[in-house]
Amino acid sequence: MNIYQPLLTTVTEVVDETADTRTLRLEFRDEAVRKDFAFRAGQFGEYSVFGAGESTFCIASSPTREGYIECSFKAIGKVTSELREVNVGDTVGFRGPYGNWFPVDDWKGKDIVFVAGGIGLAPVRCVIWNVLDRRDEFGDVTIVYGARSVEDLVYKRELEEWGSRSDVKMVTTVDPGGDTPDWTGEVGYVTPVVEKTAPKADNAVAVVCGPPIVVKLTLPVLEQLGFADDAVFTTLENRMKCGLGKCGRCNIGPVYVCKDGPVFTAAQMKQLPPEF
Amino acid sequence: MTDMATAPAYTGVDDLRRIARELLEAGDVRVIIGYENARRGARPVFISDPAETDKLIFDTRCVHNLVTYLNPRRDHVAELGKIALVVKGCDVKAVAGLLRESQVGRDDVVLIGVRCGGVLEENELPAALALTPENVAPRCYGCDNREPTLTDHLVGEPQPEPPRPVMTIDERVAALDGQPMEERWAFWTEQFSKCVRCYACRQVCPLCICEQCIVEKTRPQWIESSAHPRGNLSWNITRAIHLAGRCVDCGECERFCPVGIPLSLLNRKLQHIVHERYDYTVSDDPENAAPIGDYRLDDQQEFIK
Amino acid sequence: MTDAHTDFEPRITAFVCNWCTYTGADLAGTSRLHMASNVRLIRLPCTGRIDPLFIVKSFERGADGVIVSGCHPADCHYTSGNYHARRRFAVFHDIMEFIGVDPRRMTFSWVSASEGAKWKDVVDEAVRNVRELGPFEAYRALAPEAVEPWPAATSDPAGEEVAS
Amino acid sequence: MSDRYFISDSDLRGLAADLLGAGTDVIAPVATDICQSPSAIAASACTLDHSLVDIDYRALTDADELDLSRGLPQLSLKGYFLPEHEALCRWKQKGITVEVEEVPTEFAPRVVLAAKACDAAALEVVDKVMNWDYKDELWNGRREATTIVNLTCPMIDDSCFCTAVGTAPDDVKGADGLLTPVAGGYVYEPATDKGRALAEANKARFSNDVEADTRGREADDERAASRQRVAANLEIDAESVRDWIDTHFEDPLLSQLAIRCNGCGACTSVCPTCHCFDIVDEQEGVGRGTRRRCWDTCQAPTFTLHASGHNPRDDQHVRYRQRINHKFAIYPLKFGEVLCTGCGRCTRVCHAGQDLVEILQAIDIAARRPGDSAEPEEAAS
Repeated sequence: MNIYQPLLTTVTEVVDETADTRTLRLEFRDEAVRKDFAFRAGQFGEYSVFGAGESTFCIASSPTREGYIECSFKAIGKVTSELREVNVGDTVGFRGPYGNWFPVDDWKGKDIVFVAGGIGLAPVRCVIWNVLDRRDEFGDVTIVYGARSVEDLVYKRELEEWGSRSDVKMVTTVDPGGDTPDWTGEVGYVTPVVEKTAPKADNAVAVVCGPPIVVKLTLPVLEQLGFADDAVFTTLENRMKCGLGKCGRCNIGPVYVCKDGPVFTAAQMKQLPPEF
Repeated sequence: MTDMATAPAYTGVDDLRRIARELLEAGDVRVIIGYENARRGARPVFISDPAETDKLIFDTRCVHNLVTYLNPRRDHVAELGKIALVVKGCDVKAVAGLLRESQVGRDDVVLIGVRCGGVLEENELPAALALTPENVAPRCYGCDNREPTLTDHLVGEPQPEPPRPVMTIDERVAALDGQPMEERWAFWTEQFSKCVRCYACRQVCPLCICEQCIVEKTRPQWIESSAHPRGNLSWNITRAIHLAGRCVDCGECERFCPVGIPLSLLNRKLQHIVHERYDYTVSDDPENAAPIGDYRLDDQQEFIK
Repeated sequence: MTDAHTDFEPRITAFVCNWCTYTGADLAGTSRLHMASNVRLIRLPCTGRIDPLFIVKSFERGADGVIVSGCHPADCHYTSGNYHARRRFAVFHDIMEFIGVDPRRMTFSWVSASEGAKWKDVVDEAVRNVRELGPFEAYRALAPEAVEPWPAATSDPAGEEVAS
Repeated sequence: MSDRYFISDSDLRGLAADLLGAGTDVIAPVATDICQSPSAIAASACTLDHSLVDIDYRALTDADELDLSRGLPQLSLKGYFLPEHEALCRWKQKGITVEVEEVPTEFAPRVVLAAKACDAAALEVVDKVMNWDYKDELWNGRREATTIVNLTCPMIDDSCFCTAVGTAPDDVKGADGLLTPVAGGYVYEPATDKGRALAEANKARFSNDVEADTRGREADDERAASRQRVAANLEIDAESVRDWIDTHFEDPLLSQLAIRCNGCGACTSVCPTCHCFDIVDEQEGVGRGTRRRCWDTCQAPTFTLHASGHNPRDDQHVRYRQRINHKFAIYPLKFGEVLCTGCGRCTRVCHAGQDLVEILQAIDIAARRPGDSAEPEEAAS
């Protein structure tokens, strides 16, 4: 089996997160793979629908939940549109895990702040569960999550669960418009909400994920709050094909996002040439 | 090539440089796109400094159709500002094509026409050669736009007619047409099988102006992107028919093809088809509607049951 | 020539317009006209919607012949779709012939909603032509891998090998 | 230098015949041209007078096809190791599930004769990216199965610059042996075990009779002369070029140098070191298909286009910068080698006049002007 051949998985659960975002739970068909497959929070894979091709997303489930993986995606391209058509029992190909990961083990004893926008919650969700499943190893956990509207919030059941936990500070913000007048969370863009929430930077790390604009605007706010550049983590996304550091399209200057990333610290981001 | 005589100096070069300098000095345009002499022969040059207009040349090596740089997809050229373009009679037809399809406005560009007596097949020569049947670009034979009308300026003296090439493109098309169908299939599939799908033919074509090329559409994937003979056939047929009645026969697709596919035969055949069926000849008159996208109630339909 | 391919059942894709030929084909069916069963019908709003690439794609996927059929001139539901199609297919027909594709593999016709009998004739003639020409092996030979044949025309269309 | 063999003209052809006879594929330069193509009508339909005779690496069907008299093959050897398209796996729909079939990663032995040094060296350069972490079995399988014999190159034209990027016209980098033309035949110098095995397995064709002061010196002289010829074309300091590019990401010089570029991918297709690829699924009939990798080009806007519509390289001069950057800075920084072997094909196929020799000269000059990246002078040629 060459490095480009996918493992086969069976879809065991389909969850519609929003009108255009869907989560699939995938179980490896091969029992040995199911048992041995291991990954770390932040890594990604190449998911494929046979006949449409491969698409790259992070593994959205936690490495602490074994026996399956999950992916969340928006149906906007060729593969994701086809992936949206699959049902429970269908076959999906998977290659991975690829790339680096969030150094969760190094964060023991520290406070953790998660900031996510839109579907950017997918890679963060993986870390959140990873942390919550080992809750007593870490300090305070703060989650600031924003989406365009209430409709666009993903992982709604989990947002509720996190919000109801006493050991998590959960802040959700949207632009409720007129459609959801009973919205009780924060209102507006995620960046000012981070500022307002003002998590303390002392002995803390931050994880920021979302559309480029969310990352771009949030990093300076965290810097202001006193977070050091090497205590702020984010994931970059670029178009990828191989995921293996060969096909040559995901690089930002000398950095191959698929191999040297997708997880970068704010300090590393500052070193990158402006081409992402 | 038997006769390696160099071509006499082009008489319009001084006028060309003067006009270019005046246009830049007056601020009428920001950049002149013309030809220069470089390490490997004649090539396009972009001049924005009036003092550099002396770089401009015109001779039989100036093969390129510079209208390709007017293409609205060329962001990095558009950024330079208003353009004055050096054009031959054949090139002007491509400008007419862009005007016809509302891709540029006539006031967006200044056209400096050069009276042309034909060009060589290749530009990569240290000096301009006099044209001979062996070295002339076959497309120049029978040129019907030696006195372009669409230009803003026209330089140079009237030139002699280009020589008749050893074998004209029409003769080659006729030779192919005279072959049995299986032979034609063998010929074209062999030619297309060489294709490496670099899309140079599309990129240099002054009239390939689609925002998104059909070959880049993935939903559905109409044309397979792997360079196997099957995908290559789809690509090459599609490229050709998308230019039916639009191709100005500048030959750039064939010249840029790194594997030497004789695309001008396909292009010429399509010109014959639209001429025979719809009496259409591509010209530098932007008002002359292209045949595809137009129709007559009494169009031929002998192939329809 | 004819004898050589008697065992061969041509696979033919037909791209038809919704307003005329599709209805005409329906009429042929409800009139119980007996005709060759080698044709798979794909209904489109108008012949003006039929890109020549549909034909190329059909050959790529293993078709031996293609039919394109729509409203007669002056009958187009959208006024002029068939006139545009006529020019497009004239050019396509000629260039394919130049490239070496036998034009008998490509049938173009005008069949109105009332011409069930003409549809039968068009189909029978197309099938006869393609049967004479034999399988389009020359096109299939361009494939990088062997092309899986379509399920035979007579088999159950819900056969388990068929992709959804 | 330790072992040298002599092989005559006729024995070289005989070697090709022996190998073919034994069922080994032999890849070598062959004259190709639409006017000599097997299809009968090509001669009457040939339009490209200037390419009447071209040359390309082909699998020989007959030893007589071997053509050592002409220039640089149109395409490099790349396609024999990273084919224009190749199957990665095949799939078949079975009801609602899918079965996947593996493709072989072992390949039959084959021999490349009379490779250009630039083409063979490119393989060793690309070996790095194919093995820096994950091992590409398809590439490696073909590499292992192939014995490559170079032929000392006399230099093609003034766009050759292999000596400026760390290789040479008589280099054996990436190859297993070297032939150098001398009177009546060639001196053969194996460089690897595979190269020695080729001579040993075909002893009848090779003779050990290479006298150091005659044939040996003739070969040495020929090699030295060709190195000198190429060196006259271009001389740069690859390290300062690398550092300059790395530290001048937004320097206007790079976009000025890209101005003529049409954004066609011809340069990347003909390049022996450009290895970027795409992975696509293609149907073969109904319910069955192949996942393929095929060549792709960084010069196409779709190369980096995100599904969201965002494109990190949305402008042609940015894509051109990527190509220069990848070859002369990114790859050297990451893998210690320049991703270019100076074959000059990109320059020759670019009829718009993008000239890598001139571009490298310009960057070299900029790099030598310390602390300054202002208005570049066009390099004198």
